[in-house]
Amino acid sequence: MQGGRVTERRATAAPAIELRGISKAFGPVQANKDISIRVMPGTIHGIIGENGAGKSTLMSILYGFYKADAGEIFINGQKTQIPDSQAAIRAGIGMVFQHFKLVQNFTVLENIILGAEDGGLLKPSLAKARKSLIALEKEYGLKVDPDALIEEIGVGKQQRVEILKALYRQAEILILDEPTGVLTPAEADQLFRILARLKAEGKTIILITHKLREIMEITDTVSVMRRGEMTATVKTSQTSPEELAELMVGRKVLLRVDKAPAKPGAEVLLVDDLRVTDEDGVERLKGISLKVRAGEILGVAGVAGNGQSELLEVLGGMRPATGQVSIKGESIDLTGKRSDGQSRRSRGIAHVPEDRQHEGLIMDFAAWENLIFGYHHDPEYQANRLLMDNSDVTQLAARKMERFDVRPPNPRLTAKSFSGGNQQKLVLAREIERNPDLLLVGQPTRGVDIGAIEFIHKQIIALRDAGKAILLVSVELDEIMSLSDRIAVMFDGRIMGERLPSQTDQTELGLLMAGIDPDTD
Amino acid sequence: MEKMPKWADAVLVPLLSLLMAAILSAIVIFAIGEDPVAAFKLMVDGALMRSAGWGYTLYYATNFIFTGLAVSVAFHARLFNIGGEGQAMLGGLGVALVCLYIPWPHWTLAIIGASIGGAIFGAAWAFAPAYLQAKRGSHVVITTIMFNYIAYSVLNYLLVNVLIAKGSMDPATPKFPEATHLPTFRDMFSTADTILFRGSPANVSFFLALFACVFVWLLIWRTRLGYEIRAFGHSDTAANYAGISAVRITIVTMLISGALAGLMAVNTTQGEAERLILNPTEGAGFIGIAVALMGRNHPVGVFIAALLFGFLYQGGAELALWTNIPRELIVVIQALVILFTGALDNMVRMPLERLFLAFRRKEAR
Amino acid sequence: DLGGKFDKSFNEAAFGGAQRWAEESGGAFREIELQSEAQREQALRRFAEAGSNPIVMTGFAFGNVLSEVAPDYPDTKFAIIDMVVDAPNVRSVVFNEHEGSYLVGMMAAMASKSGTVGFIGGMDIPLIRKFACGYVQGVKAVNPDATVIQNMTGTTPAAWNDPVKGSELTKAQIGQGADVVYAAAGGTGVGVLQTTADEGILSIGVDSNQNYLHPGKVLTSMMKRVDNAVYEAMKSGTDLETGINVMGIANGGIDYALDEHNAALVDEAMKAAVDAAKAKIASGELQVHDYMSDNSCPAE
Amino acid sequence: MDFTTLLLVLDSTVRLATPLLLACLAGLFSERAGIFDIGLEGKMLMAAFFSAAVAYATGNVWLGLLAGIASSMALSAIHGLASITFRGNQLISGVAINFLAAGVTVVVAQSWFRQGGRTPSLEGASRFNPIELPLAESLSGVPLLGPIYHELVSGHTVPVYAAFAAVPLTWWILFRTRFGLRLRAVGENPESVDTAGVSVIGLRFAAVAIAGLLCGIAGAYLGTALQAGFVKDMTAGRGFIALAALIFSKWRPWHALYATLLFGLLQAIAVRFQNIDLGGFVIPVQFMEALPYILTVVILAGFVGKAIPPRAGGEPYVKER
Ligand SMILES: Nc1ncnc2c1ncn2[C@@H]1O[C@H](COP(=O)(O)OP(=O)(O)OP(=O)(O)O)[C@@H](O)[C@H]1O
Ligand SMILES: Nc1ncnc2c1ncn2[C@@H]1O[C@H](COP(=O)(O)OP(=O)(O)OP(=O)(O)O)[C@@H](O)[C@H]1O
Ligand SMILES: [Mg+2]
Ligand SMILES: [Mg+2]
Repeated sequence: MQGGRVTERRATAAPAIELRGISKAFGPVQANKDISIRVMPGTIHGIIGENGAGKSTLMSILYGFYKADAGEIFINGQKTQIPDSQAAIRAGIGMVFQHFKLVQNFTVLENIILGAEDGGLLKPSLAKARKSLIALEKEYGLKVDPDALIEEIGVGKQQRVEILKALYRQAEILILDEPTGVLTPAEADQLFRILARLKAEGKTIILITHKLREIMEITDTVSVMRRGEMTATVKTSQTSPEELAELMVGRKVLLRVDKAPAKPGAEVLLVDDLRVTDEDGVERLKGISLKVRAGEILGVAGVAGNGQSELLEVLGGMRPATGQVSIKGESIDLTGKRSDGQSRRSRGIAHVPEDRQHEGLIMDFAAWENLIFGYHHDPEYQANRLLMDNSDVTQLAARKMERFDVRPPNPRLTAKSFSGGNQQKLVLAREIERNPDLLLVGQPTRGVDIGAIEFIHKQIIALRDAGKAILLVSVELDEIMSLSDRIAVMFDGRIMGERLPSQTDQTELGLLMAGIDPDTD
Repeated sequence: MEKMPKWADAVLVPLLSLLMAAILSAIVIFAIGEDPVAAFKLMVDGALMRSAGWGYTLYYATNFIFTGLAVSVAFHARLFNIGGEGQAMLGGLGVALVCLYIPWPHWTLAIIGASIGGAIFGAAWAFAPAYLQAKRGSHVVITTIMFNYIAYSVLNYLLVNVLIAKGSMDPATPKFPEATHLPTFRDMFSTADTILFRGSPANVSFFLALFACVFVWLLIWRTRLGYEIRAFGHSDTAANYAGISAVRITIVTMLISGALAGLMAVNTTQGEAERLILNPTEGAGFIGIAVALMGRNHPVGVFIAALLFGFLYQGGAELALWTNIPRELIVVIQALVILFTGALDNMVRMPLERLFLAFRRKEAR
Repeated sequence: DLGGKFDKSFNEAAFGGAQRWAEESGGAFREIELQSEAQREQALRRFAEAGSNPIVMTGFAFGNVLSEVAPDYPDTKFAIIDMVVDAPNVRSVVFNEHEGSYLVGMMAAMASKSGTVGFIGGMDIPLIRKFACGYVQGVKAVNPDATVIQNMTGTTPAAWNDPVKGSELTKAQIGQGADVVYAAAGGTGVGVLQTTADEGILSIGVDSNQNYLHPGKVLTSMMKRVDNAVYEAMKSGTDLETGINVMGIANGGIDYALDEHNAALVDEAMKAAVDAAKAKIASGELQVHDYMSDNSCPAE
Repeated sequence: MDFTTLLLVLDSTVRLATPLLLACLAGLFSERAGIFDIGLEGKMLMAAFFSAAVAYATGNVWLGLLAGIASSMALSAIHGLASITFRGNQLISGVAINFLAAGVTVVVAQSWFRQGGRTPSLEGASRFNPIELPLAESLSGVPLLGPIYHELVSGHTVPVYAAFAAVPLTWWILFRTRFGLRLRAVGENPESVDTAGVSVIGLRFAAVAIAGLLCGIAGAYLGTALQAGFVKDMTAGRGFIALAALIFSKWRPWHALYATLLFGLLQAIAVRFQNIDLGGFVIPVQFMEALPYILTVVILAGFVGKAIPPRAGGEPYVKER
């Protein structure tokens, strides 16, 4: 699959960027494994891949932010050492990070000159920057007020500042890490016009994104990353969104989950016009309405960052929201004192959070302690009115671990000493064993290997068959396809559409996830 | 997977840090022209080789147990309570008021009353910093520092203007009534023909401190509250997931911490001075930080570290008594212990981790 | 007492007495300087147990502790200065500081050109008010219209050791017109004397002879012969006479200092007047009011 | 209060505010770069001792000043090592430094001078002496302005003028130079500096060193100008008042001047007047002493304008978890 479609090396020009055998590990996590890539000058090269695939890491290495463990970098055919960002800037590389590296209470101008000042005094630097800013603004239509504070301008403007920063440093190679994640469609369109303009001037651009539409629209070539490895590089003109969707989310082995048809019962969860505004004032949920019945699994598909996390967090009591949510006909509090994880649990809602390491588990707690996390007030776990019954809980834990095939089944080990899959089984054991009316599950198999995935899927189906309602959020399309009885696709804080798994395919869902409704487009 | 075994982190790291602090201390003693070995012998002789020496060592240790526990409880919720000093001062006020204004029939009742008084006043002094951290995000470190100074002024004012004994030149309260006096170790352990712990201030509140150790151990590792405190301390995002209220845990933990610091006054104010004096804490609140750091926030560790500091204090007093080494040497040692076990612990941990990783790899092969 | 051994004043006087005894007799003495209340008792007991005899302590703050410790060591003799402790093995030495303060008050009034003189006390306790009261009486005896500005450094033992505050208070008094300032403030006095010297006015030292600190700038010193008291106590050794020992002008326990450092400042008339008063006090003809006898000062 | 008293109180305010101001600016540099510094007290104390000791030994106050600065910067280096290099807890490191200074000064003083942990009194050229500004004497007759110039402006020691000059200088460095821009950036968002290719560690060490320098001057002022020698614990909490002033000023140089002058005034009043009688209502001196701390808590609580510290403050810069 790979070989045939890799861009052929042009004899005339050396590639603007060539990476050879780049590897990088963060402690035990292998973020990049022996990655090689070649980008020709004057092209736009896309990189896609699921969360945690290692895209940002790779680009940060190119920009000198991280140091690679192994590998070589060639810029315009020259082997180049990039020990820090200064070296990258000197080599003509500019990068717009996924999380902007701006100083919030500095002005636009100050941010632009930071690190690229002329001389020890600021005044001349600022004056010079102001001049070239006006020039750049004219040239590319990148309008920002040079004297505005970063914290006072929107994210779209902040991104322009990052781009201006790179251009001010006369970058010939521009890396953009998920630039449209934070932009409105109009802003994104404008960004693409600017990118096209830059390309026309002969600049080289690397664009990281999850959105297939963008890849198709603007890139010349595209690479796909998966679990730290580069799995394919193809010419955009020779591929299709369907193929890319498959490359991005597909597995070599598609899992078949044996399950009986659902026998949906009464409505358990009813959500109406749910809205969430985050700490930065960005509206994350823009009026979500859905329902889940007993004995069915509603799968919520979508690219990360489109509001699925917030949906789960609101339902799990982790953040306030407006709108109506009722469980078994009784409405629940979405704000105030009575809206927290404890109260949700008492209403029969169990929650397997997306981030098991930072939310679902306390990594320094022993397994047995983690197995009562959130339920620690349950009378069953107390020895008397004052003390908890640790030995009893430990024994209970050992049995649960046995049942959920946690390896090793030693309840005294700390959570961090288990592998990812086993950590996930701990969380599932805890939540499913409570026999809840509604189970919220986020990314149940992220970073988990195939054997464990199968086991986890079986447990979820078993709970469904016991007549419980399940809301499943996953970025893995085949997981959604194989588990769900109904599928809702989220995009930009809204439900893009609902499908039945029997009447759709990955392509259609992939397009919905990218914000394209195939029925209307 | 942990980079090194738990025991290494809990025992080896503090031991090595302590060793480095000890070596540097020896160098300091040597540098001021004294003999470190002789000084150490003198300290051991004065602090551990006589029952009265033990009486002082345990007296100081009692203070440090309370303040060390206070710091550790807060640490479990990842709160850094530097306010032990002020909380203990206010605890002294609570103890004094209880002892002076309530006519106690017997010390057994008085110690209960005084403990409650000290704990409540200490907790009250911790409340404002706790509330401000929980509700307004003002850093508890800075506010507790400020509250230490405010406490000193409050105590100063009350002793000079309100509580001072009539006709006395000392800014101190009158002596507490006879019935509130606590039995000392001498009263408790001397037999008819051998007097033990003669004149030393160790008293029954040492057992109160032991009781506090057990209490903290139960609280942190056996109760739901302790479970929530630890969970919140390890991960506030996970605590949010589990529905553990950050505000509640912050305030409750600081109240417990302040109460423990306040309890120290039972030992100093009711047990030793038998009146409230101007500087009833003598820096014990700060030593609690070192004790907690060294004791790895575990009551057993705190107990051992408190004994060590008790020994240092008594030994240091002996040094000052019989040699030209000033008592401040102890402050230097204390500083080095805090520095190495608290701030420079990575200096020991990092190479140790590498060592363990390398060792394991070799083993795996 | 608190304020440090080398406060150039009270504690240093005591230390000097001990040293004199050691030099003369070839005996050895142990000394300890205490930083906190809690160490007092420990130090006393440790010295007693180690066989030190007698044990001399300076400062009223020992009173409480000594009354508890003394009965435990009936064979050890104790001497305490500035405080009365009623025990069979304790000698309590108290001084008539008001008498000496009266003398230096007279000198201050005579040396003052502005008619305004100052007093800076240490910790605000009756003992220091006793100094102040004697001083005021002396000033008024010479110049009934004179103004005496009084300040206390503080209300806690820290007041004995706060040269910065001493210096600031001196500047304040100078601002109010004082041209002679009497410092009865332990280590704080160092700051007072320094500032008066810097600002070119006169000061009066206390306890030790402090004239030498700033020659030609210190008018005189009110000498409280703590050194003599310590010396005597040590010299008599185990035969130390117990009971209360009042030291005043009559028995040489109190005096004012005259030496080469202040000779130029004290003219004949001044000396004559002061010596006359001194004789009268010694003979009992002149009674200086003692503030501590009734906690009030008639002269103010 | 008449005019002369007022002048004298203000004069004393200037003297007492000087160490606070220097220490506050020291904290400002450090914390603006993202390194919390509760060791101001210790650094000042250390400098107070070594400046007095060396000034006594050499008879030259300038050598004393250098020694004070060097000792203070040595403590800064320890703080940097712990909190920048080894990513330790900045607060614990600060606590340790305060203890270290409290202990070392007395131990060394005792060992060198055997005077119970103090240095001998300094005289003449081993002290900073007040300097008369030109025309102070001749202008003192001019009504109002004359006495103000003579009493208040003239007649202070070199460090006082240095401290006041340090305010505009600090402002200029922070807001008008490249170094200042980067320093502020590293305290707000070290990644912004790192991705701009500037060394985060280098900047932070520079900031900590400047803090050491300023604390060194503050300490030398205490030991050789405000007083004539070192006494145990002579900083008496000034480092913490400076810290309070830093919060009070919300990490801004000119406001630091105002805050330290205010706190200096409170100290000057507390020094002069034991209790202040406001017609029947007596303000005890202890209240005046505690007021800086109380005000700071009020500010921290956000009731009077919120004090937002530099965003990256207190956090070691860790790139790879
Ligand atoms: N600074 C770091 N320290 C430790 N681990 C890291 C660090 N940065 C990334 N990782 C880990 O490396 C892996 C790759 O992360 P990376 O950010 O490169 O993924 P990505 O493909 O950019 O994902 P996303 O689409 O979510 O941005 C992940 O497992 C991540 O947790
Ligand atoms: N993030 C991590 N931090 C520390 N140790 C880890 C980490 N991930 C894995 N380990 C260690 O490595 C071992 C193997 O981990 P790995 O994730 O490769 O297991 P696995 O075979 O994939 O199991 P699973 O199927 O459960 O994911 C684990 O048992 C654990 O001790
Ligand atoms: Mg990324
Ligand atoms: Mg795995």
